[in-house]
Amino acid sequence: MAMRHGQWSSHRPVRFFAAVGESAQSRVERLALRTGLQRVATPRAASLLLIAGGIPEQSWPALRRLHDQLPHPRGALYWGEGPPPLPDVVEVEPSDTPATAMRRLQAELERDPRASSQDLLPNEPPAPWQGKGPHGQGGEGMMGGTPYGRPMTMRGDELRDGLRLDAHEVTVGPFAPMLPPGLALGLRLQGDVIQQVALIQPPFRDAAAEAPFAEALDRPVAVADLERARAAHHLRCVGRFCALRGALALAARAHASAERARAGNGAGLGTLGRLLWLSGLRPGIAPGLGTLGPAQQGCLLGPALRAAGRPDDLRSRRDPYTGAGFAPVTQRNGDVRARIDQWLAEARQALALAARLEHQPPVAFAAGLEGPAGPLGTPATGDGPRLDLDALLRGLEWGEAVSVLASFSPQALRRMLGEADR
Amino acid sequence: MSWADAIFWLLAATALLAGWRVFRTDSMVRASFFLLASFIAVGAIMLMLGAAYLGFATIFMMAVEMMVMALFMVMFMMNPAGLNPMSMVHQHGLAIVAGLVTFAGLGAFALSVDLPSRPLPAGAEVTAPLGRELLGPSMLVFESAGVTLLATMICAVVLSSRSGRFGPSDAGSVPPSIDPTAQEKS
Amino acid sequence: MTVQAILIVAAALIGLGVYGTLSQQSIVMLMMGLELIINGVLLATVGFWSLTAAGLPEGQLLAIVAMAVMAVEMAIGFALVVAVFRRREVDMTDRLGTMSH
Amino acid sequence: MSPLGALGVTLGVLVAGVVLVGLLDALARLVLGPVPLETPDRLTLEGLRGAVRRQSLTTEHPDLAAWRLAPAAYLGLAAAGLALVPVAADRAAVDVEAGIVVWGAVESLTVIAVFLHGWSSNSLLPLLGAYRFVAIGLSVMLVSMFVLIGAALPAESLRLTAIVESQRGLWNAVRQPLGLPLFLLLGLAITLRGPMDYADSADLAGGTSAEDSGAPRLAWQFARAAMLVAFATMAATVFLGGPLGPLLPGPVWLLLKAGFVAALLVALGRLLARPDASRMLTFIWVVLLPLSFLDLAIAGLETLR
Repeated sequence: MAMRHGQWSSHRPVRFFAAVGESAQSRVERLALRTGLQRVATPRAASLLLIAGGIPEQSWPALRRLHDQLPHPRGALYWGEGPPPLPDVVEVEPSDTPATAMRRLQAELERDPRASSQDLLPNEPPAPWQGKGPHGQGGEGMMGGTPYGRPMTMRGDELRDGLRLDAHEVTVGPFAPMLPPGLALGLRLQGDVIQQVALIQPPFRDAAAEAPFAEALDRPVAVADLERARAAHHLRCVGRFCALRGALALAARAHASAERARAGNGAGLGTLGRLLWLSGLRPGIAPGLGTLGPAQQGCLLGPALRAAGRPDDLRSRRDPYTGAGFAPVTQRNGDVRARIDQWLAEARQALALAARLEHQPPVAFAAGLEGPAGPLGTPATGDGPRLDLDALLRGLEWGEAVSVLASFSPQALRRMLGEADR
Repeated sequence: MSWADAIFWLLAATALLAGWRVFRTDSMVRASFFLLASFIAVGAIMLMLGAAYLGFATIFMMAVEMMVMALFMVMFMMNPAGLNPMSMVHQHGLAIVAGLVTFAGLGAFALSVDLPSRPLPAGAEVTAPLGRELLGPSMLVFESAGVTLLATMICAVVLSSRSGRFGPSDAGSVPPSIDPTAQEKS
Repeated sequence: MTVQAILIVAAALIGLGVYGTLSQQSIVMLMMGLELIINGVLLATVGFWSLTAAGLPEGQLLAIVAMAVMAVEMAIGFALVVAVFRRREVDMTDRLGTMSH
Repeated sequence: MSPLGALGVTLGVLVAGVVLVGLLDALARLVLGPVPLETPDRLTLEGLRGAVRRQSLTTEHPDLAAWRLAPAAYLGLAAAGLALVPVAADRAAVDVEAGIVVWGAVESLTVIAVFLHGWSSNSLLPLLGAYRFVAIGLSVMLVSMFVLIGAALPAESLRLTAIVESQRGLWNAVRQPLGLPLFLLLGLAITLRGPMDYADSADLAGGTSAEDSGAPRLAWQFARAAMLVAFATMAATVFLGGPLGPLLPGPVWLLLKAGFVAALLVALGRLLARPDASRMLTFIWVVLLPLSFLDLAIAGLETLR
């Protein structure tokens, strides 16, 4: 009986919200894809909070607020190196899969709801909701100010139509599931049109995405492995983008292609390209969306740079590649559409290169090489102009802005925002 | 009192109560949807009176209108959710008296005039005759209403769009002060 | 459900509408008062049609015209609010001292 | 049918339909592949058990009455829509003279229910979802109105049983080829699915339902599936001849056709990508609305012939 109960509970659906920290994004995605645990988009739908990867200390307050957003009974797990950022969490080794621990914790919570993780912050508004004006309003006048500890709306210029309507100020991130992990933005919005963007925190470092490439800076590695990792990275980015735009079948296909690409199998990439059109994904994005102004072009990196028509790729100057007849692929417009096309084209090219360079002896690239998000190990990295998010996103609707941010890989976005890790 | 009467008075009370709450709530979105509730109750009374098409058309049309109304409320009001309580009325006493006088006058009319009693025959078809009337003897009235609506659409676009014949319509406009007591000088 | 009862309810709706129209400062709220008046008119029309006119089709036609009036009132009203707001950033009647541009 | 009987039948069919929708969703996930982050919840029996036991959190100063009322209104509208559908050629739970106008009212009130759901939680992402949905929902509703009037023309009646009867010779889907595809878009919109899901989408972390938890969350997801049941049966009635068909009894035909429509919507919802809201709005007004006029013209000419 106990055994049967155990079996049954192993099929129990576990809904978890992932607070994705450093170098953990693809790890979390693979966990959700392989184990059938359900990763949900809002903490309110989750019973477990999975803190994956290291969380820098400046994001701990946000993590605490996030923790309290889960409904009781709830539990929290920490799946990363170093001391856990929250008290009272179940710790899982980074090399292990947390699936078993998550199922066990879920079963325990169902057996005894009192084991639920307690609130970390007091549940009260930042200031008491009491009126002080003649009609009980919070401020002196009827708008503006921060009457209850929350900024009230204030009129601001509308960019598109000239009507001066109420604008509200909000902070989004660093654990918002539609933004790159770690990115936190201070936004001023009118309706869903973005009036102003302030960068609060750039995306977290994603060393895992570049790990094989960083390794090649120090010691010889097989070039075919590098190219397969590149293809998988790009396809995963395409998959994330498709999922954000609701094309779930396409996203599933892209993620499956990424898994296959790790084994060097490039089947179905042509179909994926055609489906981008047929599903309405490409036609549904306005042409020219996410193009950088002339002053900003200099901060583009890697695939995004080549999508804007510049054939800059360190591989065209590195030995085994030149021998294999490598020439960078480029797109013309440098908009969101072009960046998606570029990822797909580079993934296909990388798999072709991997097949051609399969028997090449391992090579080290001490002078730097082209990573999936731009050049690695060259002195120039990180010295270029910084990306101005306000110029990039101002005037866009929410959905468009999210798409523009998702058209860069998180690591590329981090570097373009001026964070040099290496 | 029959069941029909009870339901009628219930709906009437809903219509009036919701109509009164429209002007008594701080939340502008609630105000719009209280008005919608009033319309839905009146639509239901119309259904009880046998107007199958008109009753549902009222509900249908008013749902769309009130949705738009709510959006405009959120757009233009400084405090649409009513989280910051306030009062925005003027000539309040006069308005109350005017409302009561209107009600008393019309009510006195309803009670004093001897109206004929020729009820709708039971089981009579009402929708098809309405259609025949609209596109038959009263075609001119119906088409006039249609043309009026078309003119309305054009007017609304002209009035509300930014670009006029002589450039942006808001060119040179001056934002007023936020201080509610300051008078407009333009 | 006599015609008198219907007319009294309609009169009450119209009275409420008159109160709202006269008392509200905001133009959009004022329009809600107007809508309430037309609501009462609609109810009275359908009451007359059903209980004193033996289902004469013209009665329903009149109700349709009242609905069209309501739609016109809404559309033009909102357009005016947008136009005034664009020009002067005002959505309250008291601050509209002049009709000139 | 007695009022109580009609209510019972409608609710029974609704619950059975929601179970079927849950299965269809699971099947679609199996066939079309899983994704690492799925926005709408999976409707499972287990999920039901869990949701009832989970706490329902609120936000700071929500419009609580509206927040709790919105799922009930959404579900009630789905039930009202379903009650209109003729289960046999001459019988519906509620057979009213202007049935197609009642469905129109259901559509427009659905837009309000979704808006209220997003508005009332006093939170950014739900509010954005509510705004976007109103813009798209009202526009696509306009398209569906013209399409439905076109479907009523050959029947010369607004009564749904008459519309079914008028398809005895030829289905409206064949007679007016533009009708069903345009109507399906409305279905995607009011059931918050796929390319028309501007309310509860992934780029808003669940949009209007982002702040829901516990039982109210489950109620919203249940109502969303129920609306798919109502829409699928309505589409089958208006365009695919409803219960008409050889050999099998009427209700079985209705079930098969509605099942087909529901499966089509579930698949389309996963296959198609959501365009940007402003682009979609332009598309609806510039392309789809004229197409619906064309559909109406075709229906009119066909009826005059």
